[in-house]
Formats: sequence, C-alpha cells, structure tokens
Amino acid sequence: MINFEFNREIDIAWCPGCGNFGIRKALQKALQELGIEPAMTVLTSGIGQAAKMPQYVDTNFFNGLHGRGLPLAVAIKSVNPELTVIAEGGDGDMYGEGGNHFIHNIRRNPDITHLVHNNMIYGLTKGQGSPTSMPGLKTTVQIDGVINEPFNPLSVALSLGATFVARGFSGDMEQLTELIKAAITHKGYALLDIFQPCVSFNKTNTFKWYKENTYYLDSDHDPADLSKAFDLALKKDKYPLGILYKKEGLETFEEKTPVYRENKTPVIKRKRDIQRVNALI
Amino acid sequence: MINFEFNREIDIAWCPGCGNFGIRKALQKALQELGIEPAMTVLTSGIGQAAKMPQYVDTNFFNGLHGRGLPLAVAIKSVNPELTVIAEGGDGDMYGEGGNHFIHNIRRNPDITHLVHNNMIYGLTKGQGSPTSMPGLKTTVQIDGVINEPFNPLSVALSLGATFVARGFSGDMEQLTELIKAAITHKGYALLDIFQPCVSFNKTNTFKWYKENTYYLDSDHDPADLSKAFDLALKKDKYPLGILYKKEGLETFEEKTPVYRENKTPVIKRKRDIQRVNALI
Amino acid sequence: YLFTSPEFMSRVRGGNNSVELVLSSEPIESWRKIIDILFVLGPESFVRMKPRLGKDTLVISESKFVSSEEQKDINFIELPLTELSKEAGGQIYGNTIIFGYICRLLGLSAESARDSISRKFAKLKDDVIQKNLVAFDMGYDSLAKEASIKNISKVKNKPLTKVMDGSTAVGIGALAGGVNYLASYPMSPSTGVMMYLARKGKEFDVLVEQAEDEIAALNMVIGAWYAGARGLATTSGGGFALMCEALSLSGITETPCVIHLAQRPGPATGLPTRTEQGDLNLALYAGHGEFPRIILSPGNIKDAALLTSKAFRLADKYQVPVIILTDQYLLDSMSETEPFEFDESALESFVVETKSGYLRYDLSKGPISPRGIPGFGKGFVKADSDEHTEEGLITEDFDVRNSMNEKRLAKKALILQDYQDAQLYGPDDYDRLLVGFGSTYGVLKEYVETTDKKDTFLYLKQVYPLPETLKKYFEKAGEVVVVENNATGQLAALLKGELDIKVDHNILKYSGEPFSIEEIEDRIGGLS
Amino acid sequence: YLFTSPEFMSRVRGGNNSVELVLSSEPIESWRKIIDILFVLGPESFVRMKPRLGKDTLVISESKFVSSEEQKDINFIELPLTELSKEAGGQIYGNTIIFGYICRLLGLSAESARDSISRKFAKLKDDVIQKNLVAFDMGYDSLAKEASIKNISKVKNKPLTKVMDGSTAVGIGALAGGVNYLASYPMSPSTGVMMYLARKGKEFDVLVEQAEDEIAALNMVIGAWYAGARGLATTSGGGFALMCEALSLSGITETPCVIHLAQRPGPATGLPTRTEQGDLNLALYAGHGEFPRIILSPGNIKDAALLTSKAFRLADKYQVPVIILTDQYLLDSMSETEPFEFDESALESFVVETKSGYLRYDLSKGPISPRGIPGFGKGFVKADSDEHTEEGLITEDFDVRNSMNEKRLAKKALILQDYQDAQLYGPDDYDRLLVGFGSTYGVLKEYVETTDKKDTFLYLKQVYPLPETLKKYFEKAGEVVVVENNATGQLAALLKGELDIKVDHNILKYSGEPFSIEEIEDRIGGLS
Ligand SMILES: Cc1ncc(C[n+]2csc(CCOP(=O)(O)OP(=O)(O)O)c2C)c(N)n1
Ligand SMILES: Cc1ncc(C[n+]2csc(CCOP(=O)(O)OP(=O)(O)O)c2C)c(N)n1
Ligand code: SF4
Ligand code: SF4
Ligand SMILES: [Mg+2]
Ligand SMILES: [Mg+2]
Repeated sequence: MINFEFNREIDIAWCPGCGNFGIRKALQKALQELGIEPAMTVLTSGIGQAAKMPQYVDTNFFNGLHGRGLPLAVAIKSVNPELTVIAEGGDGDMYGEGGNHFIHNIRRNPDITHLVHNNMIYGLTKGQGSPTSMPGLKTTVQIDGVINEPFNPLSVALSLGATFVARGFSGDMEQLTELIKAAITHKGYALLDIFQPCVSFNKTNTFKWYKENTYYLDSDHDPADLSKAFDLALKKDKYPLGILYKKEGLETFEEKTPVYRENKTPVIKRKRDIQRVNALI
Repeated sequence: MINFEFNREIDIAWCPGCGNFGIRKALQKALQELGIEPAMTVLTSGIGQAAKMPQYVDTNFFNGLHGRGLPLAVAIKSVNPELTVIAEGGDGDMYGEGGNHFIHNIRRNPDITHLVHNNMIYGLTKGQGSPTSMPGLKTTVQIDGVINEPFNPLSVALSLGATFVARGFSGDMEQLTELIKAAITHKGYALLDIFQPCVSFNKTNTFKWYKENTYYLDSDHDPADLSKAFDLALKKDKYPLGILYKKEGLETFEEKTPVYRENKTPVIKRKRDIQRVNALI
Repeated sequence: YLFTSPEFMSRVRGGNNSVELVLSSEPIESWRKIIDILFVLGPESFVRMKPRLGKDTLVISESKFVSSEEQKDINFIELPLTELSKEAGGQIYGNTIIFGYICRLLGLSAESARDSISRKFAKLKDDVIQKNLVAFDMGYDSLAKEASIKNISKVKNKPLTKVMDGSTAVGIGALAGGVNYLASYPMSPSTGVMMYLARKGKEFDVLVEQAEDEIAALNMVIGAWYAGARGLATTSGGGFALMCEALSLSGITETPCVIHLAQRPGPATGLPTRTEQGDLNLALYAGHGEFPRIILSPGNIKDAALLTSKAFRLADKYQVPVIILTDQYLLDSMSETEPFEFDESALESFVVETKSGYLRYDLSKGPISPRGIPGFGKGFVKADSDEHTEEGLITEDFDVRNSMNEKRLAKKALILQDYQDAQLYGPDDYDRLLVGFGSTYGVLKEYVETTDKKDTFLYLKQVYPLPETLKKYFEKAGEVVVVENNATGQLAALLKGELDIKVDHNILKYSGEPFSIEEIEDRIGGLS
Repeated sequence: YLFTSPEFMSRVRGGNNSVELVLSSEPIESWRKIIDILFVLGPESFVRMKPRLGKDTLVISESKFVSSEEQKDINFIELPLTELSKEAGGQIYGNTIIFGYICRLLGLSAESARDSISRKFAKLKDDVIQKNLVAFDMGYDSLAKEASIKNISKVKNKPLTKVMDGSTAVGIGALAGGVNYLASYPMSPSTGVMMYLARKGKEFDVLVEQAEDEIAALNMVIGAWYAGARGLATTSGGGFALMCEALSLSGITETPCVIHLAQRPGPATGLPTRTEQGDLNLALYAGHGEFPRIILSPGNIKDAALLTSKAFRLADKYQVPVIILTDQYLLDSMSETEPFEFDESALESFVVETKSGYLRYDLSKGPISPRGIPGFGKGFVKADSDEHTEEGLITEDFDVRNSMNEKRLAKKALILQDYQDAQLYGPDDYDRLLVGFGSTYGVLKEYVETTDKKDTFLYLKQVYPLPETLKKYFEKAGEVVVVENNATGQLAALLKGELDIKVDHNILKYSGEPFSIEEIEDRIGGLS
C-alpha cells in the first residue's frame, strides 16, 4: 500500500473506462513520490465527476459546492501555509460556475495546485455542454450543437500572469504524474488542465481523439517565453501537452499578505491577548 | 438639445472633476452622431459610480445589480436583436463581481457594446482596491497597499477571442467619442475599457498619471495582429490607447443561436399557437 | 393506467437503481413501497429492495443475485437473464427480454408488443430490430415454461393523455404560457425541463441558453422579461440559493420572472437524485428586503402543466416573481393522466405601448403600473434596482420610498384575487383534514379515496400567498394533519403564520424517498 | 455623554447629508427627530430638515441657505461661515470653525479644545495646525458677539468607554472572539467592520482579504474555519443573498462560520446608505435544505461588541453558522457607553487533536461530533457537502441520511441552553410589553424609562433560536406591541411562529430612517 491509498475496498462511482481513473492513479503516485505527508495534505473540490476525486484519495479533504473548490483552497492555505493544498474539479466546476474564482485567484498567486479534469462536457449532470466544449458538439441541451467559443483556460491563465501553466492527458500516466509533481512543487499558483475522455457523454472527444489531436512539447520549447506560450495556448489544430509556461520567483499570496510579512507562523497558531483587545475599548 | 440629453435639469451624483463627466459627454455625442434612435436603445448597468451612467442619459435603461449588467444586456439583445444594447459599469462591477459574466459573454459574442470605466478603485463604496488597482496602492482596506496582480481586461478578452478590444481615456473626448462609435458599430461583442480618474479616492492614478502613462496607437499598429495585440495588452510601462485588436466577420450570438438561424424575427414578436401546444399532450 | 417512478443514485453508471412501474385499472399517481413483482438485475440490489417485499411479492431473478438461502423465504422465480442476454447478442438486450417477460405476465398480445418494438427502433438498422424481436420472444417464451400468474386482472380502458413525466409537463405548460426564452444552468432534478424546451425550441420559437452560472441565468431571464420576452429559469435548491439576489431585483424593479424550483434533499449538495420538499421556506423568504411573490406547487402531471402555464400569466399581470415549486419525485415520475387542454388565456400579454413621457412606476394607476418594453412606443422604459421615482430614477426621498414600498407590497392583496384554488378530496363532512402541497398529492388522494375513515385531503396548489377563505376548511376539521416531505414542518409553520391554523399532527419524512401509500396508511392510522 | 448618528446620501460628494449629535447628562442611545440646534451648511438642506424643527429649535446658518422669509418663523442666528472659511484659508476649515462655535455654545474651555486640535492634527504640517487653531478661534469668537444660549445645563460626568461607532464595536468584538481571518466584499453599511479589522490586522494577527465576490467570501471563511481559523464575513443584504448557498454548506458540513449582516433598506440596491430591519426573514431562512443556525441582534454599542465575541464561541461550540444582525443606524452611530471588559471565554477553542481513523461526523457523541482540523493529529478530516457517512464520504443510505439530518437538527435544542438572554427594561408589573430586536433598543429603552405608563421593553439580543421560557414575559402582558424597522412585521411573525405569541400591535417603519423617540412616543401613545 502506498500513502493516499485506502486500506479497504472503496466504491468508486465513475464509469468503467473513464479517464478519471488514470488521473487518480497519477495523483496518488505523484503525492507518494514526493513524500508528502497525507495528514498535512488537503484536497478541495466542488461538485462533478472530477470533483469526487477527494473521496477516493485517503487524506484530508473538503468536498464543497459546485464551482467553489478554489476559494476553499486559497483560504485553507492562507491560514495554514504549512499544508499542501490541491484544488481539483471538472471543466464546468472550475471554469464555468467557478470562473470568477479562477480568474481572481490567479491574480492572488496562492501557493496551491489547481488540477482541472477537462472532458469538455458536464459529466455528472449527464452531458450538457461545458465551457470547453467544442463548437458543433451535440448534447441534450445544445441540440443543434455548441455555438459558443470554447473557454481557453491556458491563455486566460497566461494573460493574468500565472507562473505555471501546463496541460496533461489522463491517458499518459507517466507524463501526467510528472506534471502533477511539477505543479505541486511549483511555488505559487500552478494550473494543470488535464484532458480526460468522458466515455459516457462525449463521443467526439474520445481517447482516440485526444491521442490524435495532441502532441508533446519537446525540449526545444522554452517555458520562459510568454509570447510563445500564448501562441501555443491558442493553437487549435493540435493541442500541446506539457508545461507551456513556467516562471520562478514571483511572491506568493502567503508571502505578500501583511500578517506574514514579518512573522511566518500560521495565523491559526497565534494566540490572542485579550488584554490588548480590552485596551481598545 | 441633442438626443439622449434631458430636456430638464438633472442632479448628477458624481464628484466635481470626476472623469465620468467626460465619458457621459462622449457617449451622448457618439450616440447622437451615429443617429441612433433613443427609443431603440437600451443601456444596462450594475451598481457603482460608473454604473449610474444610464440615469443620466435619456433613453431606456435597466440599472440592475452590482456586477450583473452584462447578463441583462445579453438577454435583452437576444430576445430583441433590433435594439442597440450597451452595458456599462465600473472596473469592480464588471471585472470583479461580474467577472464570470465577462469571460463567458466574450465567448458568446453577442452584438453588444461593453463600456467599462476603469478608475482602478471602488468609487461608490469609498475607495477599496478594485481588480485593476495597481500593486502598492494604499486604500482603507489594503492598508499596506494592494498586493495582487491587477486584472488585465484586454489580455483576457483577447485570450478568449474577443473581436473588438480597445482602450480609451476619459480625458480625451474626441478620441473617446470615436472609440465608442467604433465599438457600437462593431458587429459582435466590443470591449472598450476607459481609463478614468477618480479624484476622490485614487490619488495615484490621477488625470496627470494617465496623461503621462498612456500613449496613442498610431497608424503603424495593425489591429488584425493578435499576437501583437496581446503583447500590447501586457505592457506595463506605458499603456496604449486606441483599438488594440479588431476582427470582422465572426458570427454573433444572435446569428448563431438556433431560433434565429432561419427566422430573423425577434422572438418577442412571434406568436405561439396554442393548438400546437395542445397536440403535445 | 401506468405510473412509473425511477430511483437512482447520483452517479452516471452502476450503483443500485430501480424503476417502479405501477399498472392499474384506475388512474394512479402514488408511489408504493410493497412491490408485487420485483426484477432483481444486479448484485446488492436485492438487499436494498428487501424492505419493500410483501408476503405475496414475486421475485424474478438469477441465483447469483439472490442466494438460495434468501430464496427460501420468498416467492422466487429464476430467470437466467445473463445467459439469455448473451444468447440474444449482449447485455443491452436484457431490457427487451424483460419486456417480453412482462408482456406474457400481463397477458398482453405478443403481436402488438412486437409491433411497438419495430416502431420504436424504426430508425435503427434492420438487424438491431431483428435482434430485439428475438430477445422479446426469448422473454415472452421463458415465462411459458413457468407457472403462470393468476391474480392479475385485466381491464380495458380508453387511453388518456400521452405518458409523460413531470419535467415534460412543466415544459409543455411553459409553452402554453408563452415561454420564448430560457436561461438556466444544469442541476438535477431541474434539467429535464431545460432539455425538453431545448428540444422544442426551434419548433416553438424558444431561445434556450445555458448560462455560465445561476446568477447569470436569473438576471438573463429578468433582462428578457424587461425586453418583452417570457423567460423561465429552471433550477434546484443550490442554484436557487444563488438566485436570491436577483429575485429581489425582480421584486424592486417589478420585472416579472418565472422560476422552476425543483427540490431535492439538502442542505448543500445533499442527495442530488432524491426527493424532498425542504425548500418551501427558501422560496417563501428568499431575497433581501420585502416584496411580493407567488408560489405554485403542482402535485401531479396535469397541474404541473396547467399551473406552469398560469405562472407566466400571473408574473406578467402582477409584475412579480413566480416560483413553480416541484420536486424530483414529481418530475421523474411518468404517468398518463386525464385529458386536459390549454386555452389562450395564459398567453394574454399585459405589456402596453408607451407614450412619450412614460413613467414605468406610475403611482396614479394603483399598485400595478402599466409595463412598457423598450422599442414599443415612444416612451423610455427605465428600470432601477435602487429605490426610484415614478420615472425610474434613483431617489432618496423618504415619501417616495414609502409610496413605492407600499405600492409593491399592496400587490399581495390583488394576487389573492387570482388564487389558484385548493382542492378537496374525500367526504365533505370530514373529521380529519389532511393537508399537503406538491407531490404528496398522489398518496394523500389515494389514501382518502381508499380509507373508510372520515378523512379528507386538502391539496394546496398555490402555497403563497394564502387567502383567508381557506380557513373555512380548517374550521370544520376535528383534527388537522399536515403531511410534508421534510424534517421541520415548513408547510405547517406557514399555515400557522399566515392563517393562524393550529396543526395537530405533522407527518414528516426526510430520508430522500417520497411517502409510499403504505406508509401514509400506517402513520395516519397510528395517530388515533 | 455623546451620541451621534450620521445620515447621508448614496453618493461620494454633495447631496444632502446630516450628522446628529446628542449631548446629554445621561448616557443616551436614541435618535431624536426634533433638533435643538441645527447648523444648515448648504442649499436645500433646510427644506429637507424642516420636518425636524421644534418650536425651540435654534437654526444657525447663512442667509443664502435659509431665506429671510424662512427665517421669520424660526429662531435664526446668522453665522457667515462661507466668509469666515475663506478668511481661514478655505472651505475645509469650516468644520473647525463650527467646532469652535459649538464649544462656546456649550461653555467648554477653549484651551482644552485647542489642545485636542493640536493633538488630532499632530502628524500634519505645522501650518495646518496653526490654521486650524485660527479657524477654531474664529468660530469660538463669533458666538461671543451673539446672544449667549441660556438653557444648556452643564454637568460633569466621569468618562465612559471611548467614543466608538457600531462598526468599531463589532470589530473589537470579533477580535475578542478570536477572529484571525476575514474575507469580504465591500458593501455599505458593512464595510466599516472590514476597514477596522484591516487597520488592526497586523497588530492582532488577522488576515484580511478582499474577496472577488460575496460567494467567494463566505466559501473562503468556511475554508478558513475548516483549517482551524476563526473567520468572519461582513456584508449587507444583497451580498448575504449571494451567500445563501454557502450558508447551507456550513450547515451540512458542520463547519462553523460567522457572518455580520448589516441591514439596509431593500429590495435589491434599495437605499444603500439608509437603515432598515428588513432582512430578518432572510437571515432566518436563507440557504436550501434544513439546518440550524444562530442569529444575534445587538441593539447598542456594548452588545455589538459582546455578542460579536460570543458569536465566535457559539459557532465553534455548535459547529453552525452564526449571523450577527445589525443595521446602518447602529453601525454608523457613535457613542460612549458604560464600561465593559472581555474575558477569555470567547477565545476557548473546541477543536480536538485527531487520532488515526478519526470520524468527522461521529454519531456516537451526540449531535456535536468533535471537530478536528487538518494537520493537527493523525486523523484525516473529511468534510462533505453531499450527505455523508460518519467518516465524511458520500452516501445514499437512507438510514444514514436520517441519522445525519437528525443529528444536525438536534443541535437547535443544545443551542438554546446557551441562549443570550433577553433583557427587560421598565416596571416588572407592566400592562404593556414592547418588543424589539437590534437597533430599536435605544428608543424603546428611552421610551419606557421616560413614560409614566406601565410599559416595559423586552430587548431580544438573540432572535433565533428562541426558547420557550420567553413566553413568561408575554403571558404577564395585557398587550403586546412589537416595534420593528420594516414593512411586513417580520419579528412579529417569528414570535407567532416560534412561540405562539399573539401580537396586538405591530409598529412599523420602512422609510429608510430609524425611529425617533418622538415618533415612538406618538405612535405608542396613539395605540390606547
Ligand atoms: C450550484 C449548482 N449548480 C449546478 C449543480 C449541478 N452540477 C453538479 S456537477 C455539474 C457539472 C459537472 O461538470 P464538470 O464540472 O465538468 O465535471 P464532470 O462531471 O464533467 O467531471 C453540475 C452542473 C450543482 N451541484 N450546484
Ligand atoms: C452584491 C453587492 N455587493 C457589493 C455592493 C456594493 N458596491 C456598490 S458599488 C461597488 C463597487 C464600485 O466600484 P466600481 O464598480 O469600480 O465603480 P466605481 O464606483 O468605481 O465607478 C460595490 C462594492 C453591492 N451594491 N452589491
Ligand atoms: S460520466 Fe464521463 S466523466 Fe463521469 S465517470 Fe462517466 S465517463 Fe467519467
Ligand atoms: S468617487 Fe471617484 S469615480 Fe466616484 S464620482 Fe467621485 S471622483 Fe468619480
Ligand atoms: Mg467536465
Ligand atoms: Mg471603479
């Protein structure tokens, strides 16, 4: 048994063949390989198939409201920076309902990891278009096909100054494990968008489709080049896998925020002196 | 008297010297010069000093909730595409509370005009940091200065495929009028972010500051070049004024949506046949 | 007559799901706990369904799903479905095999069943049809080998409406109410209505847009009404919670809106695919500040359709938010129902053509200021979320504030004149009055129709506002029993608060399941 | 003793604003309509303030603001403020001139006043101080030329607490309750608390973050509590409406949270800078599904501080959301108050160190399962917005659902054991009981203390939940009068619903202004 794995059988509610299984394995492997302490780890999520992930990893978690995994994560990290905090969820959860938290937390640059399972569909609610659904995709609500431009998480993250922007694929355990490790170890906000086939509701963006429409960034790619990263993020013929952009050294939210400027003790460990409060009256 | 001007005195609640006066004049002038019918125009807004604009322009308006001017505008336009619809508000209103509507309506590409008064501060609530406030700005809440990266509306709009992305300045009536006209006549979603000094609460980004820290895009600039536009949008030494990016020909939401594919009559003008409904039972 | 109610887990595949199918010689709309014939199609299902077996229940399954130990105490018939399916061409043919089996069980003609299979799969490849017909025969024939079932009586009825579920009924009602705009964010169990209107959108001129979140959804619907459309937002408790602020916007701007609130058990995510009536209080008090609203609570398919159509008329007429309060149980249950028809009344528009100088909040016309829309007439329509003047401009004048607040609140009295009458089932000279709203209708009606006690059921189709005239039903009652699918007795509290009704007993259930008829019989029986 | 209450328009500059300043030989906390001495400093102000003149009111102004026609019927004194300000160096010195004038009026020593000016402006440039001192003298001396005011009596009292407004009191209370995290989105009139804690943040270890919206704010606060912090969200009605879903999250996950709900008149944007008590229902019923909550309703500065500190203890102890319900009037009024002190009780933590195998929702410990936090102990803390098992994992088991729902709802009974007692002012053998919550405290207390009728005031500091024991106060009363600052009588409805209280009269006001003492006297007087 590895850490983060249950020592009993658990009932996983995903469909057989779903890409989420691969992501779960990669996440557990990454955490194990990094030697992270489960008791010092917190997974947060919203609601959705992807957002069930914390239920299947044995550690602390807060499985909150649809769309609200990020605010939980940012707050948890900021009151106790000693914890490793990962916010995880689906494309609908994180980019749709939770879109405002996505754009504004990039600006905060908290030292958390953001894993988004991007299956280009609303899975749990049985197949409506998601923000990342591709034009033309027919669903139970988009009867004649999706008409809106897909949400581009990578270009948005770049345009707001994110310092770690990457994309993985649930079908490549090895690369995905490495990307998750890189995202966790990155200091500051790290976005990892993970292509994931939904075998039940997205019959267009299948495992095969992802295989055929992605390619790996090779060592030629300079992850420090923002303009280049932006161009890559906008590519629609083939989607690059790997770290599009990475920049070190930007101060994190926990470093910048006034309570931690001179004192690194987590606020939850500090004591209040009631006499000093009484002096205010 | 021009159209959109009141034929009686009105009490304007802005501070003397506020940049909003200039924007109001430019807006009225632009509408007048375009020969738009006031009865066929709707202004929507949220809440804030900027969002009071509709109160001071004599036409139809819906002055809604803080942050929710865009959803109103998009719906109004889509049920009656014959109307000219403008959504207007402040940086807090449109990029803060309303951030999720901002990013997702760009994807829809409705044929509306989006005017955002960007004073880099929350004016009406008396001076807290806004999403666009610059790091270091001291406010009543950001006592030690703003610490988060400013929200960049232009780069975000570009990264989501907006086809009209521009910036104006309340201090240049002439250019601003032209920009508003260009935004209104653009087919599809048009973002015009307008620098506007708040004389009461933002003592850093003053009229003088804007003068000194902006420059005009000249005829060398090719507004069709997306990569270039993105680089310009990210510039922080000096901020370009003018149309950063413009692309024609993208289908609007009202053109793409199934009810209008074969029939251009506004849905509000169509009649329901009750017998056809009864046939469903 | 057919009634079906599915029960499923909040997951996409697997889990223990069940469908209940009630066939009856009388129209029927209630869920029963005790099952006559149970098909067990997977492991663990039997354990879950065990509480629902009666002494006569026939269990049809395979030995691998029901152990021989378990088979001892029950009426068990082996149906080697796994094997037969394999033979027929795979697992997906299992359903057709069962269909054949059931047809034989009920003594239906194999011919007409085979016909309907051919029709249902007509669009598919020929060999699919063929395989299904073979599967049907396998099921049909497998019963011939077993003892036939005696105690099923057969009656012929003339058919009623099409078989439809509650979501479809709400969707059809919306069409009859003139809906031409829908903005919503998917959320079980409310999404069925969105899907239905999306399917009908092109044919019936409904613009259906999936919003980025529920806040957008209701603001969009309000914007659409402002511009002259008839908009609908469909959602469940969590989404509705996000709409509270916009509800208040509808209140102060007097812009109509219609919201379909499909309840499921909370708090928060709760039990997404189960049923509850726990959001009545939320519907009653949602939104900051004070403003009138209307809450309709259909209890059956027909009313789901009729009341939804009326919701649009009421919203337009009184310029208030109207909430259609349903729940998972009502929406997902399918049945036929007595025939009904819409007339054009719900389509009547209350929008006026404006003149120059138009005042959106004209105080001279009583509580309802005629509502104009932009582009129709010479006036300007100014809608304002601040307290406003008659024109619609911000004001802080205390007198104007008072007048506007009073004008808005005075609409409650007018709305009561249009009250959607409560219905009484059972003897007129009752001892005990049972009260319910929404989906408890089915069991309570069946209960009073079958009991020999002097129990009568008062079915509230409109829970808010409530007229004083309702009191007469309570005054006659020796005892008042309120039955509701929640834990804190929200309807009982409302009756006490609004009408000063003393409730003697409050029968509650909050497990996520609807009341079954047996349970109602037991619990009402246990009261006296 | 000093009490001040500002009144301002929702705009940044200009408009008609006023500050009321009450000086008294007795501690005072109520707003009065009739003004003794009115300074009119701008055009149109006089018209707006006219209803507040009594026959003895002294109006001090310039002829350009109060016409000579208007001067005829009133006691008018000319103070050429515009001119004097110009002389003194500009408009901003006007305030200091008035300060000088008032000091002379009240017979205060010029010396100590000049001292406090020097102290107040100590950080500014010398010439600023100098100019202010000159301005002060101008004001002080200008009165000498006028008839002196006779009927002001002077008493010396020993000073009480510092002069503070309600926002400061809530902020100090939060510090005494151990607040170490605040996430909020600015919204009048709630922002004062955020500003106060931002100022004190570094000194008192409070992480203050402005959220992107109110939804984020409350979810962040809940996340902070989950991780062991004591978080506060401060907001007003519209923002609170957006938090409804997250409130329900706090309910089902049993993660504590504290929300300061600063009421202003609604619906929607309403009157942003005015006062009302119109969000009681919202506080009571917000959130989908059913779960317990606590609502505290301080009516004065001292209770604003004390109850806020207790809110944190109660939230932690019972693992429920606690709402501190205030309003614009309470928050913006400034006064001195009787001395008080915090002890450490509110700081007591109820967090436990976890062991391996920890069950967050342990059912064996009664309704309150000991709450662990991540990183403190060997256990894992699993918080779940779905219905969950004892461990915190999703479940759809109906029995577990029932147990968890019952466990959560059972906390209400426990919470009542910690009820924040209501207070009675006035004679014990009362005929009439006046009931109020929150900021009506000031006027109602003053009323019962000055009336010669047998009227007693019951001040509710905790409006929810309400214990049965309160009934005794009502049983003794010949008549019950509920006074509240809203249009629909929300407190009266609550008393009826929860305690079956028959309310004889409901005195309401919803113009955006607080009740004045004169109005209370009139309207209570008018009842009998
Ligand atoms: C406020 C709210 N709105 C809607 C829902 C319903 N809902 C649950 S999951 C989901 C979308 C799931 O899509 P995604 O986030 O992409 O996750 P996936 O299931 O595809 O992994 C929705 C709409 C909800 N639970 N809460
Ligand atoms: C839901 C909600 N939250 C908060 C507010 C309070 N509020 C009103 S305007 C405003 C911000 C104003 O800033 P901005 O949009 O930049 O406009 P400005 O006044 O600077 O023009 C805020 C926070 C509100 N009215 N509603
Ligand atoms: S519905 Fe799609 S995303 Fe959800 S578990 Fe099934 S395959 Fe995976
Ligand atoms: S506060 Fe600022 S933005 Fe608002 S009116 Fe005054 S100067 Fe303009
Ligand atoms: Mg998805
Ligand atoms: Mg601003």
